Amino acid sequence: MIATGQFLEILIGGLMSGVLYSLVALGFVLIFKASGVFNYAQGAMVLLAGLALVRTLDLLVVNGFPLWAAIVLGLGFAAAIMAATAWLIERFVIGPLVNQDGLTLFMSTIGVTFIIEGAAEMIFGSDVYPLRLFPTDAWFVFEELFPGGILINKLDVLGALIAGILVAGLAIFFQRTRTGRALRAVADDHLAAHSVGIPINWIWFVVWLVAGLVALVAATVWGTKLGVQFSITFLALKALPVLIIGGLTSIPGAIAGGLIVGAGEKIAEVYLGPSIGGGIEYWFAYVLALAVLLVRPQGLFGERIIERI
Amino acid sequence: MLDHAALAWLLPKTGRHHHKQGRTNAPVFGIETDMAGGGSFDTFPKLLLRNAAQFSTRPAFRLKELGIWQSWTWAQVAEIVRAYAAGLHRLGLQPGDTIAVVGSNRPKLYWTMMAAQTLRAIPVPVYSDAVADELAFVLAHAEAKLVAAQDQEQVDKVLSVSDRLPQLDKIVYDETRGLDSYDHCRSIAIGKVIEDGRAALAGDAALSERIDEFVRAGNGSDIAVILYTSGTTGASKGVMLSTRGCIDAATDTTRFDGLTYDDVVLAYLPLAWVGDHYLNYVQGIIAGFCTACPESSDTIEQDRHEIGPTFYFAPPRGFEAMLTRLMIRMEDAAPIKRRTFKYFLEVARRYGEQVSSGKSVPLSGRLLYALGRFLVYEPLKNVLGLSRVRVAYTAGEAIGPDLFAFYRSIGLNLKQLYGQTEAFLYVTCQPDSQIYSDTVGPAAPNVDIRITESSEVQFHSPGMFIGYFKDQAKTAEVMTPDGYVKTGDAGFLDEKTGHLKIIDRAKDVGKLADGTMFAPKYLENKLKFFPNIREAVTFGDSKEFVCAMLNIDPIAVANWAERNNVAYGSYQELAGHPLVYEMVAKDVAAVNRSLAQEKMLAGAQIRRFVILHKELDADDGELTRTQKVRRRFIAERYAPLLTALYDGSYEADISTEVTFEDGRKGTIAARVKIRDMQVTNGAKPRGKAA
Amino acid sequence: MLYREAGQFKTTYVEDMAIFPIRQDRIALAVLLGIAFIGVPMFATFHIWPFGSDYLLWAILLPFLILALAAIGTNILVGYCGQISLGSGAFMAIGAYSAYKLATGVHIPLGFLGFAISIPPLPVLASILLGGLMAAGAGILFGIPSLRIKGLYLAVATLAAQFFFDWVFLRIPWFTNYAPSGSVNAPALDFFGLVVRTPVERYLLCLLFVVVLTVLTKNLVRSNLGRQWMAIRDMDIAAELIGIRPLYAKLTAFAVSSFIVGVAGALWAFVYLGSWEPLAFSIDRSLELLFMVIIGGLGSIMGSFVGAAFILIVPIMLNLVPTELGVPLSTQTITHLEFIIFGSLICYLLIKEPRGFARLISIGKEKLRLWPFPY
Amino acid sequence: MRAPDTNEILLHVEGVALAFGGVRALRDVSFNVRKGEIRAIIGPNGAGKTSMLNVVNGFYHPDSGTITFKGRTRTRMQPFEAARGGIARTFQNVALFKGMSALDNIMAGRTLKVRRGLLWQMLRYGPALAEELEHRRRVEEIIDFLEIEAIRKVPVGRLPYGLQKRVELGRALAMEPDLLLLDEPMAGMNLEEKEDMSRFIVDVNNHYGTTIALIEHDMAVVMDLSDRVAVLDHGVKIADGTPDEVKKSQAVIDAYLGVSH
Repeated sequence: MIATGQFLEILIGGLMSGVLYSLVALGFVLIFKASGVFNYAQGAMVLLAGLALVRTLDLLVVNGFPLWAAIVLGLGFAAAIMAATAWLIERFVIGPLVNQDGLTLFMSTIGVTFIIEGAAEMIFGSDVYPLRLFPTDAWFVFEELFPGGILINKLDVLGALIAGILVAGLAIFFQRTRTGRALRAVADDHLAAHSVGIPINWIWFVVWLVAGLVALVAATVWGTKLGVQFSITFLALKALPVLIIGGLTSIPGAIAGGLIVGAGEKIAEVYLGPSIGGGIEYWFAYVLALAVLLVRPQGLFGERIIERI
Repeated sequence: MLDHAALAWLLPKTGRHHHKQGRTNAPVFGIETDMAGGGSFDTFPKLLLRNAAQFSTRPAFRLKELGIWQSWTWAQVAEIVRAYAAGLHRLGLQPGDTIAVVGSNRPKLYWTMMAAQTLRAIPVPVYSDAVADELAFVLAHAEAKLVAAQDQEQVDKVLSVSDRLPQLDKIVYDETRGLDSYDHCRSIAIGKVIEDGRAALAGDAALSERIDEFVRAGNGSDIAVILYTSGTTGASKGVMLSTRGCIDAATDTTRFDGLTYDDVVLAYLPLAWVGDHYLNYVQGIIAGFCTACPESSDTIEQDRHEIGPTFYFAPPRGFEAMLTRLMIRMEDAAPIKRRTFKYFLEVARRYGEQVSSGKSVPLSGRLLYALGRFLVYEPLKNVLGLSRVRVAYTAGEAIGPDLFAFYRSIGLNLKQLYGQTEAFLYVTCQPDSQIYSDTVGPAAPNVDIRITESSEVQFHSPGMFIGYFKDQAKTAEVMTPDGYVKTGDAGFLDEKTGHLKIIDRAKDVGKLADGTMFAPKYLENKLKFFPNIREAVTFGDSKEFVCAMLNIDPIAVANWAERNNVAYGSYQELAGHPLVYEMVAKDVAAVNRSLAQEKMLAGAQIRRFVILHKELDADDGELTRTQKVRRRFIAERYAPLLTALYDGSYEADISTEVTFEDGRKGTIAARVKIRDMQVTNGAKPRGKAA
Repeated sequence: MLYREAGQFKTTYVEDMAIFPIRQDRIALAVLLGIAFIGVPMFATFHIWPFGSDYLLWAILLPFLILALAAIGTNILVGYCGQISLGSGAFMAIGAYSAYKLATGVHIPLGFLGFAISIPPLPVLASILLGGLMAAGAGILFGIPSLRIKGLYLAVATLAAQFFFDWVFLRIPWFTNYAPSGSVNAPALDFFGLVVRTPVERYLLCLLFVVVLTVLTKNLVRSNLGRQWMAIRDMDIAAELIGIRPLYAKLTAFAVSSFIVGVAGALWAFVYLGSWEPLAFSIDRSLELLFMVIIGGLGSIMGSFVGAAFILIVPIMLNLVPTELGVPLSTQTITHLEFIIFGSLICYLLIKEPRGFARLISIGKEKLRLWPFPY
Repeated sequence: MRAPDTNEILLHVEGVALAFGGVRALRDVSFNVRKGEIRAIIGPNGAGKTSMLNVVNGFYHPDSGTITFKGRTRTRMQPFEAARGGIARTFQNVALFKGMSALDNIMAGRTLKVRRGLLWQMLRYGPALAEELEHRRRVEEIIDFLEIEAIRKVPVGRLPYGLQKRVELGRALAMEPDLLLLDEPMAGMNLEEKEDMSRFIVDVNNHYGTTIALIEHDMAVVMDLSDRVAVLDHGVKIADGTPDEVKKSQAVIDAYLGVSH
């Protein structure tokens, strides 16, 4: 009985943090679907968004703004920053590289990563900045079932909620809005999008913007969890294996992948960790992804790639 | 000038008369080079053996093939030639037989001549671009028993006329490609002939002895080669040259230019032309230098750049084409580069000649020139592949003064000479110290020149021919009783310099109705000195005034059109373009101005001209194989235009038959415009005279 | 304009296929090697400017040589075979730690089998080379996915290698001989009796490795195998249809690349660092190498050197120049500036000149050869 | 040394069918290629010609049917296996290695002939060097044969289309194949280039005795080139025989000449 309880607790905890991976992964998928760019910079964007937000908050609060106003302004400012970033990237990197092969684009996003990280830290500083947007305490449930009950972080739950809302929002955006539909068109075929009469550059700007906003959301949750700091980029990097597992082109895939990774690495950590020296989380996701690649290159939800000559 | 571009060579001022026997050995660069008059080396086979012994490991031939310069040493060549000779002997080649050689410059073809001479047979090189009929004529007239052809194209050409060649027995060929399926008792790969010969020699001492016997028996009075001249008039004649004449002439010239086994030439001139035979074949054997053969006609520039010849010849049009391309390339260079380039060419124009001829130049001039040498001249010569050239010659026609000056100014030792096949090259040439663009220099030592009252040039020289093959009559026409040769050129000795100035073919020099002297070629050359004018044909003999038919230079004019965005669809359209007429009219005017300066010719200025709708072409018989205009032929062919030129009309319709590369025939019709020109009287010319 | 090639012709394929077919280049190379092998050591031993202190050797030349070597390795995989790798750091680590283990003696207790594998300490040279081989093995292992997956996916596979091995060397004490601090010390650099101690000696040692391996690599990339790699990179389908086996081509690329990177790792640890921690081979190192290759020139040996030099020199300049100008920057600012500069440069080059500085250099050379003509 | 036109069958394709999703590219196609002949497969665009080639050299695996090459029957294999079996191939839209020179592209075609392994090549000494030189010489012969000396060292990316096609042919020849598949060798060429290319194709057949199967949509060029012609239309073979027979065939005239020119 105790074992089960502990297991459930770990599982839920894992799933919840998995949601966070999914959040970042979403950003990847959006960009990849729309522009075929495998965006290494997503993590850096989370960092940038987080820093922008937390630093403005601090500044405003210090200057005696009411918290709610500070939050609204802070979010607004951060959003603006992400918009600017999106525009710059589209204008100066992705735009000029249109029709280049995936590898080149990928490497260019590594370049972008460095620029963003460097700039972000130079402007906003490079320490650890605690962010307190959400409660970080926890509930204890099923106490009558399991002695001591199961611990669930409110933050995780919130994170899950936010993720849910985000996905729903994106779904609506893709289904209902003109740009959204255009994005889907582009994802299928660039020329098609042109023929529909939508400026490709605008599309890409929007994509990067949305990705940026997703990054902002992720930043709020993560910032609260571990404070805004450079190491966030590494966590964000885990979105890569998450994607591989879920499939590069599928939003559900991103979610599922995130959950699998989150739960998997927690469980592995607890049950395997002790025997092989712990810290498994550090690589578990990647090795899992590697395994998936060998079995099912297109990922669990990705569609098959057919080659022609 | 003569029906062939001709070369002249200078003998040391101490030159003896070439008929004298038993001349003393004069070592040149440590090599025994006395092989004249009855000396031990009075034939090419003997010289080849000497080279095999003296320069055994030195390169004799190179050929760019399969991506690298395949090379053969003199020892190897001697062995191959011997085997080849044996092979030909087995194919029935006898002393006195003739063997035709058709193709571009390939070692195997040069070796064919060597092998033939080993057997005391006579090689007869033929122009590889000759059309079947021309080829048939020469092969028939020369009674060629064998033909050595370069490739399938040539073999097919020979086969196509073989029914007209009763004496023709077999064809040997160099490149086997496409010939696999041919009847091999009629045509054999040279490679195979050599192998067979080698095998036979190995197995048959008697044969080996026979070959030696041939070599021993050979002597200076043997006919070395028969060179057919593609005459501007009538059928071509076979010029017979004696071994002794060839060797004497070439010995002196190699000595004069200090050519040694260290030298390298790029053999790209037509095999059948006296120039190639003299420069590359005969001099090569005598000096023992290396003859390099290009990979193909369209890689010559690249190959020249790689090989870096030390001795170079090109006809004026060759140097001109080089300069044109060079200038066009420069047009696309960055502005700074262009300015640097132009500036230093100016510097060169000012100081170049003096610096290279060691005259006194202001220090600033020397410094500038040195700088220019580093920045422009040397790189330029490097890209052109002329860096290592010690002596360069040009001949065949008058060369444009600017052109001539340009190459000399960047430090290329370019000289002019004048001669003809019948002289086995040289009649006159320019000593280093006295170089002018408009003379061909004084009579070469050992050469006597005289000018008849009809102003024809006649000469007597060491290498002069022994007669036309099977044509006593013609020989008699050209040979004077006292043993001089009529050049058929009109010329005069310049008062100031005493150098020979060639005006034109004697028979072409005519008189206008009013009796003023009319020298068409002289005018045509002046016209052709302008980059825009490719060819010019002038008329006027016993007419009231002079008219010209012109060809624009496609490259230069097309480039001009591009830069001034003049739109055109075809050569014909470009040629007819009003702006082009404007441009050309300016050039003609300049010619008139310069003519006005010369008292003899001032009356013969150009009154009217027309730009032809098609390029004059050897395949249409309008030019000779050496790219000289056939004035009479053109006059008939373009009769309508000629009449129009003189009846004062401003347009004329003309339709001409043309031959395409692949031999198909077609006709081009066009309406061409005629343009009037102003005539300058003796007044001071404005601007520079050509 | 400095080139005077007229008259330099090739009479054999060996000449024609030489690494430096142009005489002027050969001369330049000879001079360079002369300086590297004789000039530098002499100056350094007698402390002649700019070798007044050992700074130049320690802080620039030594890391330059080793990282250039690593960059060459990376370039084989990324530049020649077109297989992106974010795991070069890991393979350096493998080289370093394997060499370390081999040099200090391997003991694998197999209690459950009732016995243990023990290898006595090996000589340093052997350790370094075997370290390279270990890396090659790991390379092949992590290269296998490349048979089924293309570029981007592969990046993740190599990332997996990176993070996995980071962890391995951090968390499995066996590799660090149970050193409490997790940091290990290199054995004495004893090569058949002569021990390498001073900076100059270390420099010469690395130079020797670099020169030898560079020549071997160059030979490889201009031989059939090199052409197979490039064929796979340029158009894998066509490559297969002319009989190139993707398995062989890709895995050899992984093996050779990892071997060189591994050797570089061992040198980095033994010769340059002396004592080190897993951090020395983190993902940052991998990205650094990737940058060297992109900036220097994909598919160019020379580029690898240029790239390494550039990546090393920028931070030093960032440190030096402002200080000279009297406005010294904080180390943090410098790091951030580096990030921005490298990042921007990568993007710029990918857009403007995907083949990096090496291409720019060769263009410049062409111009010199054709001077004064544009073409 | 043209290979004698024996009736020996080199390649036999039996009842091959191939479909992509719903699209049926090939329906029960059968034909054979005799040793030493020049065999043409023609048909309007989208007739399934390229699919046919892809099946033959193992790039596509047919849904049904068999391929017998040099007596070995099989249904599926890997492209490089086909190559090793002696099948070379060029592409409709040139598939050269853009980053390499013309020379290196053709040298790459020698891969299957290379004997010395990694270590030897690394040393590039003795036997390895000797082998490399030998391959270079062979390749140079091909370069000479195709008259591309002038562009030997030019990166293929910079070459005009016509020359790229020639280099690609060279790369295929370097494999010394038994069967040479040419996918629209004349596509996108001007008249002169087409004439050159036909000449080369015939010369290859004569000089190396290589069996050639080429596909073209432009009927005119193949007629005087090939010994036998098969006609595909919408994945079905509608005619097969000598050029003259095919020209006469009503089916062809309707299906083919009707649609193009």
